Amino acid sequence: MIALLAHLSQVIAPPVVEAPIPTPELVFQPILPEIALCVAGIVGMLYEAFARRGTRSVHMAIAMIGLFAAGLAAVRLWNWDGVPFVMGDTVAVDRFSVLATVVLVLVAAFACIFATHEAGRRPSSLRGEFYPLVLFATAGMTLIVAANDLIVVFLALEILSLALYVLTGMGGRRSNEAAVKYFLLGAFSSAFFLYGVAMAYGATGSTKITSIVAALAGQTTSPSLALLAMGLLVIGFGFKVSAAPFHMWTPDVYQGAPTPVVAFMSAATKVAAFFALMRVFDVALQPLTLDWTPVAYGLAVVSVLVGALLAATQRDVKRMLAYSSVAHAGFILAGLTSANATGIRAAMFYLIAYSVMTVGAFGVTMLVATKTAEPSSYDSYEGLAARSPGLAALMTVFLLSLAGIPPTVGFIAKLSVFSSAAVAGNWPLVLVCVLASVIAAYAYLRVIVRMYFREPHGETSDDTSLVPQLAGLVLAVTVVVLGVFPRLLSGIIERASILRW
Amino acid sequence: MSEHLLSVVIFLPLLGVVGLLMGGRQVSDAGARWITMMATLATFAVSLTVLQRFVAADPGFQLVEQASWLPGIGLQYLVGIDGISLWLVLLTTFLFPISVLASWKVGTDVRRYMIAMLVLETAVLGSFLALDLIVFFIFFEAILVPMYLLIGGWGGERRVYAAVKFFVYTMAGSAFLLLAIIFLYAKASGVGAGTFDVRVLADTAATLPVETARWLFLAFFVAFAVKVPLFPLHTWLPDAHTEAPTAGSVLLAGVLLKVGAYGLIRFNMALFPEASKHFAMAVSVLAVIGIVYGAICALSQRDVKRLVAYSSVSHLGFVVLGLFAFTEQAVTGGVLQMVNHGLATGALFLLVGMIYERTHTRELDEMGGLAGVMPWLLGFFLFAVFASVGLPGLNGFIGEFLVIVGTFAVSHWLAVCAASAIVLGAIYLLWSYQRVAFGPLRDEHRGLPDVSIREVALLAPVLALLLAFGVYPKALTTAIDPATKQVVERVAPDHATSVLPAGTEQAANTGGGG
Amino acid sequence: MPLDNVVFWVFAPIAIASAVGMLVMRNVVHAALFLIVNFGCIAVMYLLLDAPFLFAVQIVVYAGAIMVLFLFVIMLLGVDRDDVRTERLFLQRPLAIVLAVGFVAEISVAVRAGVGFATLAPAGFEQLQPAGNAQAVAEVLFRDYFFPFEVTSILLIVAAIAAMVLAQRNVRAVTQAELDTVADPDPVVAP
Amino acid sequence: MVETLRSHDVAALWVIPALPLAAAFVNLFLGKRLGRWSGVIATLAVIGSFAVSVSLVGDLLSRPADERLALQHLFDWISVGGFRVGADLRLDALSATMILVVTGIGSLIHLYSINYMAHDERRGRYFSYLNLFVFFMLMLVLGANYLVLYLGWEGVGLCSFLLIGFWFDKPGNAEAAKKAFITTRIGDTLMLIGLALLVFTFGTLDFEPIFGSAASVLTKDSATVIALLLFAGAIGKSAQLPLQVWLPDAMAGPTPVSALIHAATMVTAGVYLVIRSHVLFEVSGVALTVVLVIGVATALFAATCAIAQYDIKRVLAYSTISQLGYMFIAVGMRAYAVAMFFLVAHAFYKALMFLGAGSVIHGMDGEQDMRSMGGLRRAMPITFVTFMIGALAQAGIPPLAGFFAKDALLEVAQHSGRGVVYVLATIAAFLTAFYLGRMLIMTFFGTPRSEAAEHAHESSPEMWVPLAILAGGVAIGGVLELSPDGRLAGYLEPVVGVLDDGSGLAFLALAGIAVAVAVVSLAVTWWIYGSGKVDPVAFRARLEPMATAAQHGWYVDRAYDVVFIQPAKALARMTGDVVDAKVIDGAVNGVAGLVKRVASGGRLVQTGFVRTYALVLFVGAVLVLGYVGVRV
Amino acid sequence: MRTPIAYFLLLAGLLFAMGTVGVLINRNALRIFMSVELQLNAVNLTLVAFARMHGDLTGQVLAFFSMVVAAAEVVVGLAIIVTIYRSRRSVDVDDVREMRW
Repeated sequence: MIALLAHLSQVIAPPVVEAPIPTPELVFQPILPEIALCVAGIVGMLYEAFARRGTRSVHMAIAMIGLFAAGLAAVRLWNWDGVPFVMGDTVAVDRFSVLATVVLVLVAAFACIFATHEAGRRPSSLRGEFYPLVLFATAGMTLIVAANDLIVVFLALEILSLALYVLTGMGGRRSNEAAVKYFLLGAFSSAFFLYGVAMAYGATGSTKITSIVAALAGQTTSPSLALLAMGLLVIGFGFKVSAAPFHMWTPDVYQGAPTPVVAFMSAATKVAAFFALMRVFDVALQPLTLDWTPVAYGLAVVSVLVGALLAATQRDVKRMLAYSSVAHAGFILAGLTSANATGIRAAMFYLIAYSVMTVGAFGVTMLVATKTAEPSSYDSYEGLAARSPGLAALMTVFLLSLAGIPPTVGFIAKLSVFSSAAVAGNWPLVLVCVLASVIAAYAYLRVIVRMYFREPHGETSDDTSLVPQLAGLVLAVTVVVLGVFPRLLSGIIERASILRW
Repeated sequence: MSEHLLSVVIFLPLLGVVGLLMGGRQVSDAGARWITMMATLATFAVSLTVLQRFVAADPGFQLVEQASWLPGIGLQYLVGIDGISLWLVLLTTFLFPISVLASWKVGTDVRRYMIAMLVLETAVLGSFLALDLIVFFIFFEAILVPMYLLIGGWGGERRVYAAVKFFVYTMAGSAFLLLAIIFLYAKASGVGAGTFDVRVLADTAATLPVETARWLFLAFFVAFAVKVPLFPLHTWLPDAHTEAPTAGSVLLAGVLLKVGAYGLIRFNMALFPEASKHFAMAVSVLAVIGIVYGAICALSQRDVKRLVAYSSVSHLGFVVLGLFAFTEQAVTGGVLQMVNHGLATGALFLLVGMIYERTHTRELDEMGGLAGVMPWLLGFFLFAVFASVGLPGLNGFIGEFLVIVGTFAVSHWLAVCAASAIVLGAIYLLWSYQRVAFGPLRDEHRGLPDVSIREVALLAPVLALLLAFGVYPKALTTAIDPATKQVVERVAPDHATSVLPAGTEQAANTGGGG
Repeated sequence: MPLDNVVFWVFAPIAIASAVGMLVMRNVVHAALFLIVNFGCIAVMYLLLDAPFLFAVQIVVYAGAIMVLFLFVIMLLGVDRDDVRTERLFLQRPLAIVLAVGFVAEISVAVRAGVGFATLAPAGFEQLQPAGNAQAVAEVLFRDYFFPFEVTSILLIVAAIAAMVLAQRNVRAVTQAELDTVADPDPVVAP
Repeated sequence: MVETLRSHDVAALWVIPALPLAAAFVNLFLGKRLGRWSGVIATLAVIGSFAVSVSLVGDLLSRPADERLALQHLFDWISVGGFRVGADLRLDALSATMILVVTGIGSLIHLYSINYMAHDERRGRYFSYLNLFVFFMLMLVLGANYLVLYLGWEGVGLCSFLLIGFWFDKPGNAEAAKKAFITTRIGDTLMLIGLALLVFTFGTLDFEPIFGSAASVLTKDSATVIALLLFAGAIGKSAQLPLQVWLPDAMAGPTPVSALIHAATMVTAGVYLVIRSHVLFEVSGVALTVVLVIGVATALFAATCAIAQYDIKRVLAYSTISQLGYMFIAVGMRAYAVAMFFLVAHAFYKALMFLGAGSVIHGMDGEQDMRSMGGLRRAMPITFVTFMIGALAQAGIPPLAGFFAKDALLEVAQHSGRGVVYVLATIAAFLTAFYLGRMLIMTFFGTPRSEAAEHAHESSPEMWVPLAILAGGVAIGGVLELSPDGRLAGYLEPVVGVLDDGSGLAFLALAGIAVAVAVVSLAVTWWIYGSGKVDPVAFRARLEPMATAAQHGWYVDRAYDVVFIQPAKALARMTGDVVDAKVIDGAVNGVAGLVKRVASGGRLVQTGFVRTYALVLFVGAVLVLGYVGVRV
Repeated sequence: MRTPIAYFLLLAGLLFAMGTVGVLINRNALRIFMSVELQLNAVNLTLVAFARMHGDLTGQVLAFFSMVVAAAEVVVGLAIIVTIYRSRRSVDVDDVREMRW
């Protein structure tokens, strides 16, 4: 608060030159999205605090306005021609981050829609703070993808983590368990991350991505500390993107957390963390490319195998999707092993595709078998097609896309990732990935089998209300349309994949 | 329309899907049937215009459509048709209305069933027409889903097992395909602009080191061998066939298996001629094993559908044998055999389905004497049986004969072994026919109705073609020949592209009929 | 032997010992106290490294605020009795130790290669901060790092909200309610 | 030796096969409605094509000898990369002879069938199959290349299958039908390989270029291979050793069918094939010897079997096999004209006897066992007389056609210095006369041995008129031919070339011997079966177990069953139920199972203990940093 | 000063490792959390040491930030632990394993 007021004062009164500490001139437009989100968050918080009986619609409205504003602000940055780095060179302004911001905002919006519905059904499940927290988390994410300074990356990471810990714990008993696991492991891993930041600083005497790359490129410093930093940062990022073996938290958290929250975090966290990872590794550690690509390689192999294999044995949809998200992290890493523009584009495409599918999948999951004790267990999906064909159809689209079956966007995503890895000559990796995707396909197939080929048993009923199904439909259509006309997306990515440094 | 003819053919069925979806729950079952029927018939009509605009003499691709799709990786929408794909496309568009008619009796989730059918048609047509490897792969993979739903949703007792087996087995195969495609692409982008255009990649592949090309060949081969299916990768087929609904079996045998064989000739041979020659003997041996093995397995089956399924294994062995003999006669025979097998086995499955609808059993032991109660149905059945036994004058014969003749030039012994299957084929098919049609009639089968008008309507065209293509196969070969000639000359420029001994061309041309 | 060396060699062992103590103490309160000791030692290290400002902050924030908060929670929950310290997980402790050793080894290898065990810090660090360490830190903080500083404000807001949300009683009510509906799938078993 | 004929096109050739085909379709689809008329239509169709044939043959014979070749090119059947096979018809002396036999005897048998099948409600099917058979048979003999020939070849097989199994509700019949088709199919497949070999060597399947260039293109060995492969087809179709097993069972079909298909026409297709491709056989030479040996063996073998039969139709069946053996003997000796003459004569008298037997069976209400017949000559005189003529003809009693045929054959054997063949053939002739006599006596002489035999009645005119006509043909048939270089030989000369006439015993001497043999053997039969001085049953008992063995065709069937069929079935069961299900599919499922097991193993790492997770995380961390440490 | 920077770094590394061990072997959520704090302190020490090595103050500022973060984390963490204690009457993380496999 204080800090905010402080800089508000600075906004009002431009800093005087003979101030004891000269403040650099400020350009606010690039951080307008974050500001919008935070303001909306604070407003929401105040509303929750002071409105006696706060209604969700108001919360929803506030959140939507904030998200919309943020999105708008981000889009207006698309053709930014000002200084590339602002806020004392701690924030980069480029289309890379703009694209990410837009995606994150959209994901958040969908999450809010689902959450509003969920909460409407079970008032106890999600409380008013959900919206501010999502907004702050989004702010952290948009910040992390734009950060040009490792410390900002770290802070943003913490913002989104804290918010997510709380969101995870917002549900019932299981969500508490999820929260505590997520928190303890998260804190643990962020310690590694911070250690990495420290090592990076030790190696280069700075934490600014641009100066790090300059320093490393200049070879003035010993690479060994930088390598150490790289290793530790990998651990931190690996945890966030849930790449094996840093993925252990994922299944439990995804299963335990409230579904809308999972929908949000599964997509948004991956996008944010991966975009940040790309910036850090492809820019800051670019001189060490030959050193970190093998690591990504190894993580990719482990992730796809673990994700696919374990997904194939699950009996709970949310858990299965969790493992599949591990596998997908592996695929994305596979794309990054090529460490070139194509790889980055492929990874970006994959991330966006993945967020569409996974948000949709979790959205549907939220609606299935709402009355039962174990809504997300496979049993609840038996005969879904007969019970409520609409949901079954949506789920099928998302699952097929996750499995990478044409003509869904999932296929195009896998294709571009694989081909980039292949062009880079990482053969064994591509082979492993392809085989893993077959196994993963089997995993998704098990759900489809239950939805279509089994008789519904018991008196399970699904929530087939319009709004969430509509949202799901939009996502499903996106999945297919992007699968048939990938240019719509790849064209944008083409122009967004240039990192400034 | 005209310049996008092929796209129209491919995507017309989807129009029906749109219709069914738009209609939503309001569409009655009957309505769904009719919409689907119309869509498939329209597709057939359009494909006929393709036939009419097709220039038989031109060996290259015709009616090509090209559009950049995903420039980032040089992916483009590229379709075209040549003599090889022409008849397969027509076979597809022809069999689909018939299958729809055959599934008129389907009562559960008619809409979903029909949607699956239409999607399937688009996928199959697409894979026959695609000239861009990825576009092909997309359609190739897209086949899986609707077929999977058809088997798993409307199949027999062990349908789920069969469906999953079918899906995973085929997908595992195509994984290698994708891998190889990507590798090829990587190499191509190393040379020039990255592309998946078969015609371009063919040149790229030529620059590859021999070893690499052979590995790629194998990767492609596995995918297609699973689909064909070639011994020993065939075990998914009997299960799928047995459990699938009638229309499913018809399309599986009539069309889907052809995609594999088509892939072999269109991609394996076009892209890796050297490797194709290098592996030709091995593949041919596998094919012959498949021919004999399938026949022997068929001998021991008690379930009619399983029996026909194994006979498919045997017959498609002929196809592969022909393709890899690299003599013009054999390859043309192989392609011919694809079409003919599609028709003959399709007819068989239709008839088996009708018998099943009446007797509610597929067990040979539980039938017998049916020729007495339904003479016409069993008459048609016999007709189809003899067509696939390879009786001269019916379409099964020409293909087999050409394959054997063509293989003779390469290896006498392979040809002889393959020929032995002709006897076996006669044995198991006649044996099964005898057990279905002859002998004493079982009491529970008394008074079963003979063929209905609908059934005659859907059988007649197929049977007519069985006869027509047997009497005048030239109708097909004139279009097929130039294309295969090109393939053969590409693969084996040095090696005799025709079985004819040098100098006898003249005699051959003037001799006939004086 | 110069003074700072002496100080280092006195306090480093204490730091390590207190850390060990924190690990081995049966009672969580004792563990917390040992941790405070450890923090104190680290504060001294800051002093050695010419960071008096951080020395102060360390004492105030960590030893003062954070650890007090810990103790407060311990008392609040009344979990200040001895912990059960039997290990139920197979190979957990040996693996932990071994891995930790490996970790240290790796760090030291890297440090040796990157910094060298003998290299001394450059002299003249004081010249950088004429107006005193705090002033200097403040300059860096508000000139180069004012934006992260703003960001921390958001972080604190989030923390505040988090505390509010989690501390609300009705969360528990909900969990209680769900405790009745959701049956515990199966009792905990040691693998 | 074959001077190439100058050919001319004949537009009407296609009519000959087309008529029966059309009738077949009419009967197939309208059979039920036509009722009795179906038979009439069928018969008219065949008679029609007979008429056309006669006119065309007349036209052909009106031309000079070296122009007696009529061709008609209907359309290109196959045309792939220079390899071209037309749907071509060819009429020359050889095929002329055949089509006359086929359509001529065919129409008589059709006529006969009208009444014979009168009471069967599926007669529409019957006649359409019968017509279809005539069509295919005509294609077989009219084909101008091996593929068209093969078309007919397989087609007649199909019709024989359909007609043997016509009364399919009796399981045995279906079995026999299948057996017939598959057994012949074995030969056919070998023949198909032969065709492939022909294409491979000649690049065409047309008769003209092949025979024209055979001598120059073929080596002796390749000629042998091709010839033997073709002969294999002939063996199957003509029921020669070792594929003779199907013909006796084929008697399950309606008797007219046996008469037309399994006596007069289809089974002689083998002989036709060999004669048609005699050029190839001659280039080889060895092949001809093989033909000769097989012929002799079969003639003797089948004769012995015929002696022991009780079922009248089985006697005829074995005698047919034996007679076909004779024809192959002739062919093997390059006496093609003789073979053809034998073929024609045999067609007449064997059809006659079959129809006669049919009339007997008809009169006996379906009884076929000769033991319950006897004394029928009073009940059915016409049948008796005609049947007798046929039997005597085959036994070789002058001046009936059979005599001249057999005599010519023996003469050739003798003159060409093939003493062994002559002797064996003579022995076979003795046996022939013996079983014919036995059959005659058991059927028509003595006293009725059953109810049915006493109340047997003469058949109606529709049935005996054909008998009469055929009998006439047999009687005057000999006039066609008074010596090996007679008329028919003259006609055939352009096609099959002249027979180089050796020297040996005089014609009359040979004839005398032949007749003597026949008469003696008939006398013996009379002594055994007719005179009553010998008890046939005891006599047979003395010959056991030979007699029973002979009755069962020397157990060849059972041998095949044990040696081939049962092992094959076992193999099939093994492959289908064990290899495919367990081994190959087992491997597939095994892989899947393995993956599953691995996965469920890995699943256990997810213990739910947060500290385990932390540990795993730390392991990963140490590994990554370890890699870094290596890199440093 | 004469103490080689490496000593501080190694000390930090050692403490970090001990913190890690603490996380791994403790069942009490609070202890685990304390161990995490120990890790963070080790990192701070590293930062300050590097600051000294490079002779600029950024490192100290970073350390300052990390303290702020630590504080925030503690707030949230303790709150979560409190909730878990409420629903389970225990802070033993080994009891928290409803979800597994």
